[in-house]
Amino acid sequence: MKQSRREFMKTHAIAATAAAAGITLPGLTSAKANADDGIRWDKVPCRFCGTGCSVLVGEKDGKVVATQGDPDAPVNRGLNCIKGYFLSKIMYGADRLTQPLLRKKDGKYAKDGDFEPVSWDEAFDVMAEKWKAAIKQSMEENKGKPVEEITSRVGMFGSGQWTVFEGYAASKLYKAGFRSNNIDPNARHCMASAVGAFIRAFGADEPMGCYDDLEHADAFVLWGANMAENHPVLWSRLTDTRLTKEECEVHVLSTFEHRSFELADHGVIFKPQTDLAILNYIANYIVQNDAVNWDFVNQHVNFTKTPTDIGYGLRPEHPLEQAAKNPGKGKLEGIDFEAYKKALEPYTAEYVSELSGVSVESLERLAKLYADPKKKIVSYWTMGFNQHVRGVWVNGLMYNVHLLTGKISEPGNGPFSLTGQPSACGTAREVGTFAHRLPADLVVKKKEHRDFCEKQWQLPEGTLPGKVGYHAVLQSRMLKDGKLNCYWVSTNNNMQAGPNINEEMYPGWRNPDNFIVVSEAYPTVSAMAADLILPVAMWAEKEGAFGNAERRTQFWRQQVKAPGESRSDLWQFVEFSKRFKTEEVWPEELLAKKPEVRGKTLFDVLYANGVVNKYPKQTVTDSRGNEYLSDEMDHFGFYLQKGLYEEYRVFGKDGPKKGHDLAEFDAYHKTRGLRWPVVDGKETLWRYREGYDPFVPKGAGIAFYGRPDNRANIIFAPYEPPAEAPDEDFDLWLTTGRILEHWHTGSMTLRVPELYRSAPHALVYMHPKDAEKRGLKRGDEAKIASRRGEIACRVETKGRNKMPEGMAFIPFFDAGRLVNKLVLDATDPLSKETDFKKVAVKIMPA
Amino acid sequence: MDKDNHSPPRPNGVNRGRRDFIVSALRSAVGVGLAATLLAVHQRRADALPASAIRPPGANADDNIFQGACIRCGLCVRDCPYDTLKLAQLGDPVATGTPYFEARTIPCEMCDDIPCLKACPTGALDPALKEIENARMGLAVLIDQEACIAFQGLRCEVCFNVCPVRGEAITLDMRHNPRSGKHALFIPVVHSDACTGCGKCEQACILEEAAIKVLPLKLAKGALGAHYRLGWQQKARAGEALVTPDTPHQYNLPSGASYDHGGQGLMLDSPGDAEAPPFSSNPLDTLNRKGGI
Amino acid sequence: MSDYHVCGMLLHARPEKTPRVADALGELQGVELHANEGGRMVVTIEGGDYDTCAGMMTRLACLDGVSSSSFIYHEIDKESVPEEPQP
Amino acid sequence: MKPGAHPGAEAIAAKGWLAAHRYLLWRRATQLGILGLFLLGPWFGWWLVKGNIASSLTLDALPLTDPLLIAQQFAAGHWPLTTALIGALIVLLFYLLVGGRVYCAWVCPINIVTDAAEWLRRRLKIRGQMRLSPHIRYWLLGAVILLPLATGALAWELVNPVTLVYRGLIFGMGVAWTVVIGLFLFDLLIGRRAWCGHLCPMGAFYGLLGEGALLRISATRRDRCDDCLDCFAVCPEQQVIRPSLKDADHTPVILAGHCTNCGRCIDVCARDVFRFTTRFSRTTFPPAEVEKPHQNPIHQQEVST
Repeated sequence: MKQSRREFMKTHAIAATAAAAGITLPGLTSAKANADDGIRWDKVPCRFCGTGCSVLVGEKDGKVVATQGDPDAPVNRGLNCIKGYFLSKIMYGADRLTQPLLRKKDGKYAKDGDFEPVSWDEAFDVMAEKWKAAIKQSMEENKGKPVEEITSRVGMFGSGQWTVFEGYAASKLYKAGFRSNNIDPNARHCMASAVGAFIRAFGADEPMGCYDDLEHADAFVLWGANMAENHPVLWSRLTDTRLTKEECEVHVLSTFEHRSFELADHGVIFKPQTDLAILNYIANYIVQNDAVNWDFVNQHVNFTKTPTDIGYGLRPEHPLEQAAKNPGKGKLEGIDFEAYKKALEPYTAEYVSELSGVSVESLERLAKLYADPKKKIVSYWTMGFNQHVRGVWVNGLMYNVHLLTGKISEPGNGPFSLTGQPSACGTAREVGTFAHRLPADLVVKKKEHRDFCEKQWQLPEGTLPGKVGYHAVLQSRMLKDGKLNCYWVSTNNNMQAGPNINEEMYPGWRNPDNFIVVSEAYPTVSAMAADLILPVAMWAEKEGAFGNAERRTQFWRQQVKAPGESRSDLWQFVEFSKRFKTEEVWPEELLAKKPEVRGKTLFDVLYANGVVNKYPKQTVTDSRGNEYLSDEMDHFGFYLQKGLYEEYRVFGKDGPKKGHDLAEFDAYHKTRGLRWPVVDGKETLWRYREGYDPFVPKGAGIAFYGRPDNRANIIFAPYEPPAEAPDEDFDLWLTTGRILEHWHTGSMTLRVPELYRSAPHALVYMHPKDAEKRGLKRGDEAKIASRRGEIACRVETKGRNKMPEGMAFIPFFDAGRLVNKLVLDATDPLSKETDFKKVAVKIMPA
Repeated sequence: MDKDNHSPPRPNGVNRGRRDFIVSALRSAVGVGLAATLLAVHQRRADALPASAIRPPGANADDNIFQGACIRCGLCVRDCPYDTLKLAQLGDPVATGTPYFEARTIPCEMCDDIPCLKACPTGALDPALKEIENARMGLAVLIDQEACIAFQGLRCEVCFNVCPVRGEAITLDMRHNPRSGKHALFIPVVHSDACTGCGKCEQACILEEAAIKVLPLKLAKGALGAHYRLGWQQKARAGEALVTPDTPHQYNLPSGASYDHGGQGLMLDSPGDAEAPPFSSNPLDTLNRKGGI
Repeated sequence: MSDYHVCGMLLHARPEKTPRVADALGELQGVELHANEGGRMVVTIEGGDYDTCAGMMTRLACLDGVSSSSFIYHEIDKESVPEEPQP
Repeated sequence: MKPGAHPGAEAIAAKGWLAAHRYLLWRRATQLGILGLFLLGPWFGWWLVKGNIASSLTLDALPLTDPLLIAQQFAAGHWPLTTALIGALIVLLFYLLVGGRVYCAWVCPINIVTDAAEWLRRRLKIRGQMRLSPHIRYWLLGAVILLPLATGALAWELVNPVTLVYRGLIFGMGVAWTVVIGLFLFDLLIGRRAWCGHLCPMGAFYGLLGEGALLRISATRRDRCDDCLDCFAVCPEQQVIRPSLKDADHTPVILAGHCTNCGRCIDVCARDVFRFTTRFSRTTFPPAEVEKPHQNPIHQQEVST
């Protein structure tokens, strides 16, 4: 190929000069050898967790033949975990979908028909027909309603594994195109509580620290985060600091003992839900022992409290919801320090110890650690805090502890909300693909935000609906009730990963008057429950961008072509928009405001709007002259990804919420990612801290500029019981989660033979005594039942997770053992994030 | 001898005298002797169990003794719930008919009640073995440290995760990763005092060729000469020094230097005693402090 | 369509000055330092045509700290090649 | 036996095909029945019987073990568990009762192979006869018992065709088929009844066991023998027939341990000379009057002496 010949020329030049200088260049020969085997290497962020390791993907003859850890990537420096090791195999599962499949009976679409391959045109025809009918009905229902009231019958369930471009294009298609806010990402199941707490405390989403905290902290405290298995490379860095730094301590708190306890100097097992009480105790200890960092608190903090008894986000007619005094209320109310101190008083060591089952010594040791001003502490948490019926509260209580002691936004000192998915931050949160958000921390409820967005997107005033759309769990309910009729699921497997499959989700999807479309690469449980399956391009088969947990946005180029007729999700959204004329989706009064859009398609209005199609066709190359594919550019005739990104970037730079600046498109192809806000090409490591954050004025020291008064909120919240707890007939706690060997629902990792062999099936991890009491022993087949369903899997009493008596754990990667049939769809009423960690079950021999 | 066969006249009329009897007896004896020695040689070869074949739990470590005790009935194969065990067929490198398993294909699942051992009628699988954790079918050895990706710093630990005796038979030795400078290595380390040789790690190893393999004990284990003991282990086991410890040492030291006999040795800038936290551990002192907040 | 020129240069600098020279090389467009042993530095220059290479050679020669520079290797790739974006 | 006719042809004519094959069919039924019992588990999942003829467990209660193997174990210095000992005792008593070599005729799978070889040998009229002494099996039995002393292991079980084939049928044959074909050809070409009659140590062992067996075949109506020699033709241990059939002052009961009680002589004897009885039976039927005419002159003269 042309570029490798150039490579030879250059190596010849080096070799000749080195020979003349009498220098031997060992590196030279290997570089030459490298070029010889004809593999083209390019950097791509890993497809899996939120850590965001960078890998080099080796392409040869149109196929990804190998990968390697990117030695120059600061996050992982050439390392990967076991899933990353197999990235080259995930696109080549035997049963890869390569053609659109529609349920049909004698040639026509039928809800109960069997899947038959169809062309893309036929697929989009059927979809367009269904979407137009639903939108027509919505427009009639919205007649005369103000823009803050309008609803829609079309919806989409997106993903924190979308690329930035896909999230942005989908958000535009729905919010602007279909005027529907019923688009929500599966990041609702993973980060919504964290988002809620960030906005309430700091007025801006995303953590203020970064991964460098791992190398600077004196102590690490893990709350409901099994980093050893779910953020493997970060755990490797944390372990290294613990091994090489004097008096570095690791504290791990969880409802069961998992692999992160191996490194814990102080392991704490507490009863589910009592993390609220423990955090209040620590705050109480800090306040009682005058360890409050007064000059920090006086300058940078307000004290507030949140309404209590707010229910569990269930259906309004549910008894728990009826019993709640302020269901879903979250309006903060300012209080003074004394009121805050008084509210904390009940949380004494004895009370919390009795409630949580944690010894007083353990509680005191933890509180002393946080209170010690000399100890730099980083607190890490993931789903233990977020998937929690009081997730926003518990995230807030964590911030209270760090704000009281001023331990925030400093190297090695501060709270760090870990993200589960590779681009929950980069796509779902920053691009705002939530039912209540717009890009760069804007929200649909605020007119000022909608106006800015409409100006950016060149839309008539009043296009964007002001009413918050259906969130994940509400989407399932609305499908079941028939209020949501067209549903497009992309880049997630919610039928296996979402809660309460039997009572809410499955009936919703199979409701005859709904039309379910799933964009999927493999025949997953969600694909099986759909009406139309669209084959997708995976990971390195499309150009993309992810944003990891430390605000690092990483871009990658398309390495190989997708198999058969698979297309990227981005191509599907933009191509589908061509099927809609503005008259079919926008009411007359909207068209009147901007007559020139009449007769145009949504494609013209949303994507060929002069900004998104600004960048003409070009060859995508790297610094070594290698050339790359770009299927979307070939198809649409302009550099779609660059156009979308550059339009989106303006929100961060000039939007109402400052501090979200991103670098220009090409910068990300030349770096292993940049941590925003990126101002004049410089990354920000610690936000809100003078010197590190360009938006903090000189002399301020710290400024939480997300809040109008630059002050963060300490928010008091009490302990409240979980939605469901064990009783006589369902006498065990069940919690769910992930293991190291598999990603989420295993649709990719289970198709790698070696990973399948290392962990083929989900097991129920339980205490040997609990097993014995129920006539079970290790290896027996057990039946696990909750009020909503039952599954069967083998018992494991000596496994990686040592469960306390009274609690069991089942991972959710096994399509044959859908543990989410058991899970109640109770959510945090503020963030609407499901609590997957607290289910009451009974276990008996199968 | 067949007593009532006093050489009646044979159909072909030959009259066998005593001489003939001795000659034919001798010929039989020589023939059988030759066959027996051949068989003994064959048995010698069969005693050398190939490394990849592992005996069921309770089998004697010396395969020759096991082959004397096992009557090749297959009852253990029948009672194994996981189809792990199989009987060696003629031509297999294992003594014909004796039960064995190959870890890489189907390992032993370490059943708590050891059904295969209970089924053995002759006690070839020693009934004295009560706890499956005490079985010593073999010893897992992480042979190829170059191929094993955990040694390169990747987070694998699949062998650690699947081990039924994890934390004792196999632990993770966490070390600084000098190449990356800020990551740790999670090195799987097998401990022969707990590893039962069940082979689940070998089966689960994600490499094309398993880097960790179960080997027969005599292949895998070295032996420390009885004449030498590891001092620190003996002290730990005894709980106190075997020989009375020194009286505290005194040193001439310049100001600011101190000497830790058992630990760091010379410490030049001897740190003051760790600063106490700025508050007393008794909350009342703080609360009743004069001058308010 | 521009051609592709690659030239190999050997620079000599005093050992204690080599870091400063290396930094200076880093700033220049299309110049790469490949080896540095005892003040002898192997440098390549990539450019689109003669005069950019020649211009760069003279600049290297008169870099502060460079005592002598010698021009070792030059190859041109005439074939029409799409515009190579500047690194 | 009339030239060209097959042994038993007269019997078939006299008493019908079925009666002329009664014990043969019973034997095959038993052999295949026992094998079938073992195969119920692996093929249909009905675990009535587990293991194989070396040692088995029936209905999780009744252990049966091959005593020769237990003997080898003692020699190997291994003291088996009581389960194996009880099993061996049961088998021992059984064969002491019904005759040791009943194992060869009614249980052992190789018997089917060697019978087939013998049958084909007769059909093809192969005469080759290697000079094999029938006593080799006793030497071999001695070796089989003593080898474990020398090698410490059940060396004979490495190659023992009986257990090898049986285990193969149940647990997987592998290359064991070669042994079956080898034995078949050995018996067909090398000599008549070469393996079972001369070499098989298990035969020797069960033969010794059968010396005092209760169940015996007796030539009770030897008076009616018309010297057709069919019984000689089919009998695997020909030497046992002559004394009981022809030697007047020898009891009609075949007491030789080598007799496998296979009952083939009963089948093929058109004159119904032989019958199963016990070793103590002295009954001889009075000549002539009971019998129908069809007198044979030689026979007539013989009986009267």
